[in-house]
Amino acid sequence: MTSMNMVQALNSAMDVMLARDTNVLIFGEDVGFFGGVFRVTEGLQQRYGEQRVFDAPIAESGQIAVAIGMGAYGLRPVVECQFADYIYPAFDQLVSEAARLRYRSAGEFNAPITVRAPYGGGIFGGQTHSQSPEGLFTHVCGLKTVIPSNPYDAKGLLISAIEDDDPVLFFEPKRLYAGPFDGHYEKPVETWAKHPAGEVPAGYYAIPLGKAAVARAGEALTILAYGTMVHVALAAAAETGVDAEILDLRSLMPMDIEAITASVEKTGRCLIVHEATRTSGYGAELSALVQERCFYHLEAPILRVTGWDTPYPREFEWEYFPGPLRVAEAIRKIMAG
Amino acid sequence: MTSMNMVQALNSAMDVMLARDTNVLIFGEDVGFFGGVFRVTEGLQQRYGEQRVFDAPIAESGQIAVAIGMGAYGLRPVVECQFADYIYPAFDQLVSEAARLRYRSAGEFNAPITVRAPYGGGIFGGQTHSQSPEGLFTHVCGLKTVIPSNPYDAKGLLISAIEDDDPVLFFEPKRLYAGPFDGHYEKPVETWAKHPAGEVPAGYYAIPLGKAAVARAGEALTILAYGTMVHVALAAAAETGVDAEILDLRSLMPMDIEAITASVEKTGRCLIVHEATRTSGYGAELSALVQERCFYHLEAPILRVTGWDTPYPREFEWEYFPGPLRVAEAIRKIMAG
Amino acid sequence: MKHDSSLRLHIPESRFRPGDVPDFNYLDLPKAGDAKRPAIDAKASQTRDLAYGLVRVIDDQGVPIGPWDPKLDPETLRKGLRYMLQTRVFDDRMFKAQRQGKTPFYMKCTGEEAVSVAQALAINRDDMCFASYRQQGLLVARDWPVFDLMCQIYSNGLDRLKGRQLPVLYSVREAGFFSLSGNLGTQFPQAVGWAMASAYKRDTKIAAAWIGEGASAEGDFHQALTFAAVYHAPVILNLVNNQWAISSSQGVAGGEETTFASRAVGFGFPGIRVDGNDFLAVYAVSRWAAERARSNHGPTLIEHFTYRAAPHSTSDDPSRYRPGDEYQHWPLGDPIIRLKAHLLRIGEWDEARHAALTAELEEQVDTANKKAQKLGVHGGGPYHDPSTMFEDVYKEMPWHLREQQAELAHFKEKKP
Amino acid sequence: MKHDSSLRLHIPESRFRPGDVPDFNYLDLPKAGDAKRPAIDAKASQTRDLAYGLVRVIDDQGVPIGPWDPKLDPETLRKGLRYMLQTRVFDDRMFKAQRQGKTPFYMKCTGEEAVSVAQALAINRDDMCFASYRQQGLLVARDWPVFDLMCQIYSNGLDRLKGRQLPVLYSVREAGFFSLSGNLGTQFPQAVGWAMASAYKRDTKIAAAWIGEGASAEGDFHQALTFAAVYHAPVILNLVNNQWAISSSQGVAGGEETTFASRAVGFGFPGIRVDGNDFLAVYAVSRWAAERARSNHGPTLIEHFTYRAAPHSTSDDPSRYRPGDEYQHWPLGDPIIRLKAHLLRIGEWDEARHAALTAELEEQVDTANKKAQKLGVHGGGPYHDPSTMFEDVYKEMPWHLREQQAELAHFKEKKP
Ligand SMILES: Cc1ncc(C[n+]2csc(CCOP(=O)(O)OP(=O)(O)O)c2C)c(N)n1
Ligand SMILES: Cc1ncc(C[n+]2csc(CCOP(=O)(O)OP(=O)(O)O)c2C)c(N)n1
Ligand SMILES: [Mg+2]
Ligand SMILES: [Mg+2]
Repeated sequence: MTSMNMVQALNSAMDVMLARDTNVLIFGEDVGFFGGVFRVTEGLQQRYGEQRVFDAPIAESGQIAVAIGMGAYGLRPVVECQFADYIYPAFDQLVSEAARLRYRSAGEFNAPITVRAPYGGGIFGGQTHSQSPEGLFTHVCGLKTVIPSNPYDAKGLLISAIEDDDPVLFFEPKRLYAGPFDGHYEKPVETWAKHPAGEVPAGYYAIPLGKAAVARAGEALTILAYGTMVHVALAAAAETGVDAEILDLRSLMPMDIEAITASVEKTGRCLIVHEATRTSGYGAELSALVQERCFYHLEAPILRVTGWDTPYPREFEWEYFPGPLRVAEAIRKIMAG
Repeated sequence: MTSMNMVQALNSAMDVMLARDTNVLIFGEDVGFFGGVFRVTEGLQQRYGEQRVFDAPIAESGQIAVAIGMGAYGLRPVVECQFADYIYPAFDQLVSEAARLRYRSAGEFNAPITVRAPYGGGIFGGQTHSQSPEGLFTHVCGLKTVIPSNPYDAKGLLISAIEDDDPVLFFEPKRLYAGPFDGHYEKPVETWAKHPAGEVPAGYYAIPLGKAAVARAGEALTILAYGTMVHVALAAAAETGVDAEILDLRSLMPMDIEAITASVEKTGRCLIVHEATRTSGYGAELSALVQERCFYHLEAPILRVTGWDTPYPREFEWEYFPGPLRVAEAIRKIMAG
Repeated sequence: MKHDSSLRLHIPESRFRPGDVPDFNYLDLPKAGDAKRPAIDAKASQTRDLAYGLVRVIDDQGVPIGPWDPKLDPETLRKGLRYMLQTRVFDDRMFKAQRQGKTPFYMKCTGEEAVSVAQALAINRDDMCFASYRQQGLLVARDWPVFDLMCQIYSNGLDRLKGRQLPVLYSVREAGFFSLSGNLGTQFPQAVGWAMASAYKRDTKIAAAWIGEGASAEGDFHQALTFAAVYHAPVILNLVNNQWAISSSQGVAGGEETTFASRAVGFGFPGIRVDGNDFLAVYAVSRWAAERARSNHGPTLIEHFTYRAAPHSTSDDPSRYRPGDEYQHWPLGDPIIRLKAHLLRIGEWDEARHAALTAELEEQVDTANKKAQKLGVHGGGPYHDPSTMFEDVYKEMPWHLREQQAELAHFKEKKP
Repeated sequence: MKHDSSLRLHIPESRFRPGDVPDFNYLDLPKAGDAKRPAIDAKASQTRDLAYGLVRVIDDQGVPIGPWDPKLDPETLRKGLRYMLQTRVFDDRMFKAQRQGKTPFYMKCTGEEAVSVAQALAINRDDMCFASYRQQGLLVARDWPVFDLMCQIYSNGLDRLKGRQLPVLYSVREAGFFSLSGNLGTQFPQAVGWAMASAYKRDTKIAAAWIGEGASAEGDFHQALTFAAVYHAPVILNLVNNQWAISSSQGVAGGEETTFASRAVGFGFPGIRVDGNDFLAVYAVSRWAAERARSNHGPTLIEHFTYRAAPHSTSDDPSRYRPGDEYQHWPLGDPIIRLKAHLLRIGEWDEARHAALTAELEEQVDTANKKAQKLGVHGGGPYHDPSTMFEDVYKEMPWHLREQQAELAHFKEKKP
């Protein structure tokens, strides 16, 4: 076990996979010599050579298309999309191609590709460096969507994503790269060093996709969260003193429905939090599912705390970000409901 | 008043707007000399000249980008996307550009563009001629999404869309072009000729965006639907004999929340139907909103009847399509709940 | 009033519309044998002329001429003829089947058979093809049974794609034929990725991709050229300029301004314009590009200058947008007739053999067709079980699809 | 073991990385005055050489030479010098402000000032500019107050963009400066649309767009060239090849294979490669393209061959990926120094005036900066009211945004 922050854990996952499987290769903007603008691929080109870790033209659509072709040949490409905000040029290749290749060819071809992209706010990046587009991809059948909330999970999930034979979107909460940020931006920055999930094995391990984790066990209400919002939810629960059960979904698609319904059936109350805009976000699906399946257990309306339905306004980052204050208020409201 | 099918009504809307406003122009694949593969722009180039109605290169992204530039100049371009399935190459220009231009420029520039696209199944088009991608766009703040269910609305809503100063996605249920299809594919095809909404004024009229219509008034449960599914819902309600209130949403974004909550508060029951895939579809947002706002009025779980979470399988179109049988069963289930 | 110096918007228009008499004299076609043939390791800058000329080998008398003559043995020539003819017979039969309601949709490649068949013979069978919907000739030339294709077209119980895809959107991994998409252009950069993977693995296989001149306006085309140029991908990029994209003339894709082959000039790799209806020329240019790619000299873009003789698809009626007899005026003729003329000319073919071959192929296609129809046709079945529609969305079916599959089963039982 | 004839994947690499001694001798630069200047209505095919050469006007002695000499009067030259210098002074001040924590982000255009300033002077003020983030020189040259730009950079109460945008992503409609996106490349085809609209309206205004060589790999670049070619759009398409895209050399965008200017050759319109650090050359080529566009001869692609002397942005540390002194070896020098040398040479400038100008601009920028900072800076305010973040999503605020706005107000009240 070594102490790693999330950047190091992700780097380690790729290191492990490059070493294990020569079919794994990595490309994307600035990932080669430089090691990526967030340093996630640092040292990998130096270690594995430029045939296996290299810079790509600034053409997200081309990157995904090329990855699909490589996947059809038999490789397992890992593509870094510099920011999740820049994934839209590749939307057609992801949605019309990667997602449907297995289906339309009745299993003759598949797209075993992984697309890594830093997402979310918290670094004053404004509307083009802060987005959380995961909800869109969960609407597209054939894609998997994974979001870790800590270094340990990040490594284990990324290894599973790379090994997965279906296309996986792997969104990395960039605000968690350095430490377990809980939304209290006014407090000094914490690092992963003291966090238990900052202890990461050096070698290979995999965390299966589709399984939620219990970030906090509790009886009073269920909070469904992922990525950065897991830590915000933990802070909010602590501040309210409510005995919340917090599920870290980790894998949005496939979703761990059993963990979700079991928890809500137990608590009778449910809060959903995400940083993405509210309308038609992933939280809507969670809400609909919980309502459909746990209707007769619900003692209060399911609420959602999310980013506002506006682009991410740069200077008003903290007025936009669904922080502990808003989550806590929702917890209280549900408990009073 | 003239009797028009939906193709003619849409054609008439563009005809009216081309005549009223020289800033209106139309382009897209095959829309010029040929008049469009669904004939929706038939005769318009002949009437208004090739400067105002013309063919575009097969490059959906370029078409939207060019429309945005034209809009910044002061024009009101109307772009035909040949099938909604082919809108993804333009996703970045729609999501990162059209949707956010007004916001990021604090109102200096806007994108008064209309994108028309036939959507939905029912013509044995398979996975690339049948999709219903509307849900994706409702997650993107800054975009409006409109779907008519009959010729009268189609014309009035398209005129509003063209006059609107924000970007509007206008999805046309292609299976309704010729007649009010209710999902009974085994029955002879009906035309719009005998339908009251097939009576369409020849001249200008506008139907405001953001207002739902009552397709059927009732007391027993509320069905939220749009496009083709309005007619399927009507058929299913008739077959069950349940006194359903059917709202034809018409405008998905902005949404007519008042009409929705008023109806559900009255009936205490709610069914949501759409043809799009289920997970993270627009129905999820509707369900979440109704649950949040009408929780204490609900007497049974809100249910969704939707397309399955698979690509549209061509030969199994009718096993995929959420027809009256499935809607009727859901109605019964909710009434028993 | 706007004065003279104001701007004007140029709208490209087809030269001929219904009612016009087509006249292709403006084309100014180079003669057979005129084009130079550079070495396969020539620098791209030494190949620029080829982007603006037209490689032609068979002259008007059926005689091959010039440095591009691939000097094929008669056996190969007859093979080419056979495959092209077989493709056409197959197309005609399937078109008829659509008119008979046995399938909802079909797309012919009439007049463009050389584009796929000649290249199929010029590359290796394990080279990977990323085609568009108009290269059925590749499958025919790789001896893939038309019976199998028919089963897909009829969506019957032997349809390898389980009724999921639009007819003609084949996928035949065994024949090195990548799954067809339906979305135009997407296959072009995918082919580059496949070729990059082959190079990464120090393999010897190359990739070949096809795109229509209309679809070349998509961003995917640019991505393909960019990645191919940057990584020297071993790929043949074929652009089929058949003059039409449904109702839009090639001018709407930029063909009024320069050749499509010259797009490659802007990326620093060879672009070659070839008479797409000249079997020998397509073969020779394909071979050149294949050898170039296989010896690590990178990609080539080939513009196949041809004409879409058939309607766009069975849903299309070209008489609404082009003169009914436009193809009759097309100066580059018919690839089958031209190859046949060449074979006749060199004494390796005769009318009797041609008639016999035609009859044989018709019979063969008919037999396959009857067999396929017996196994089920569109709208009538029998098909695969509809419950298979939930398979292959993911490798393993997640819970929500299992639930939906069960729900469908429930409704199937309820149905009258 | 793989034998010799196996494929290999080519990975482009920067020639020089930290520790290397940069040597740009391989560039083989044409001399000033060498390039021919075709008439503005020349056929594209007559302009092809320009895509492979390099238009240069000022020679090593500061003397303008050859047919591209725009013969500018000293007044205009001094204006150009002033605007370039002002841009640099402004950049340096803002870079410092970022280091001081007054703004989270800034991007300089050091070494590339001619690319924007010379073209701004060569086109009309009401021509519309679709820039990237590195053309602040356009606003300076259009006399837009740097004070206003600073307010955006500091997100203070006078920020026209209400704190919404990343610093430097300006929008200044009044100065014909289109809203900057942040997403690379998107503006390129938008500019073509604007130009098409101008032509549709029989107006006389043209559009100009800028893109980096790195971003030219995006599909948007292809769309821009396609639509511009097809509709003869009156637009100047500028590609700024400053050798770097963050840490990736221009080779990763395809620059190893051919020039970027030659991309236009593949579309049948002129592509011109110009010494981007030569004010006179950039002016002359811009003027040629502008006149060509305005007289209905369509688009031009200009490749500005230059060097990104500054870090990519304040978040970047170039010493990690290129030799620290690479710019010192760049053979095309500094646009300000070169224009100054020319002015000195023709006796229209002297060191004293230069020093005075520098002092004046520094003073001016400092004064504006103090004024702007007083109105609020990043992280400190005062700003616009946060509730304004709900405005302008739509023209009219829909109910759900009104509700969310109210919710924010509620929390603002609650906050300690
Ligand atoms: C992305 C996308 N946009 C539009 C279409 C609709 N469409 C199908 S074929 C076609 C014309 C294609 O023309 P071309 O590329 O020249 O190929 P050809 O049919 O001539 O072989 C169009 C517009 C599509 N299939 N995909
Ligand atoms: C669509 C998109 N992809 C990636 C990025 C991240 N990014 C910002 S600037 C940049 C490099 C751009 O290089 P170039 O186009 O050469 O312009 P330069 O910075 O040299 O002026 C990258 C990759 C982005 N902003 N947008
Ligand atoms: Mg074509
Ligand atoms: Mg650059």
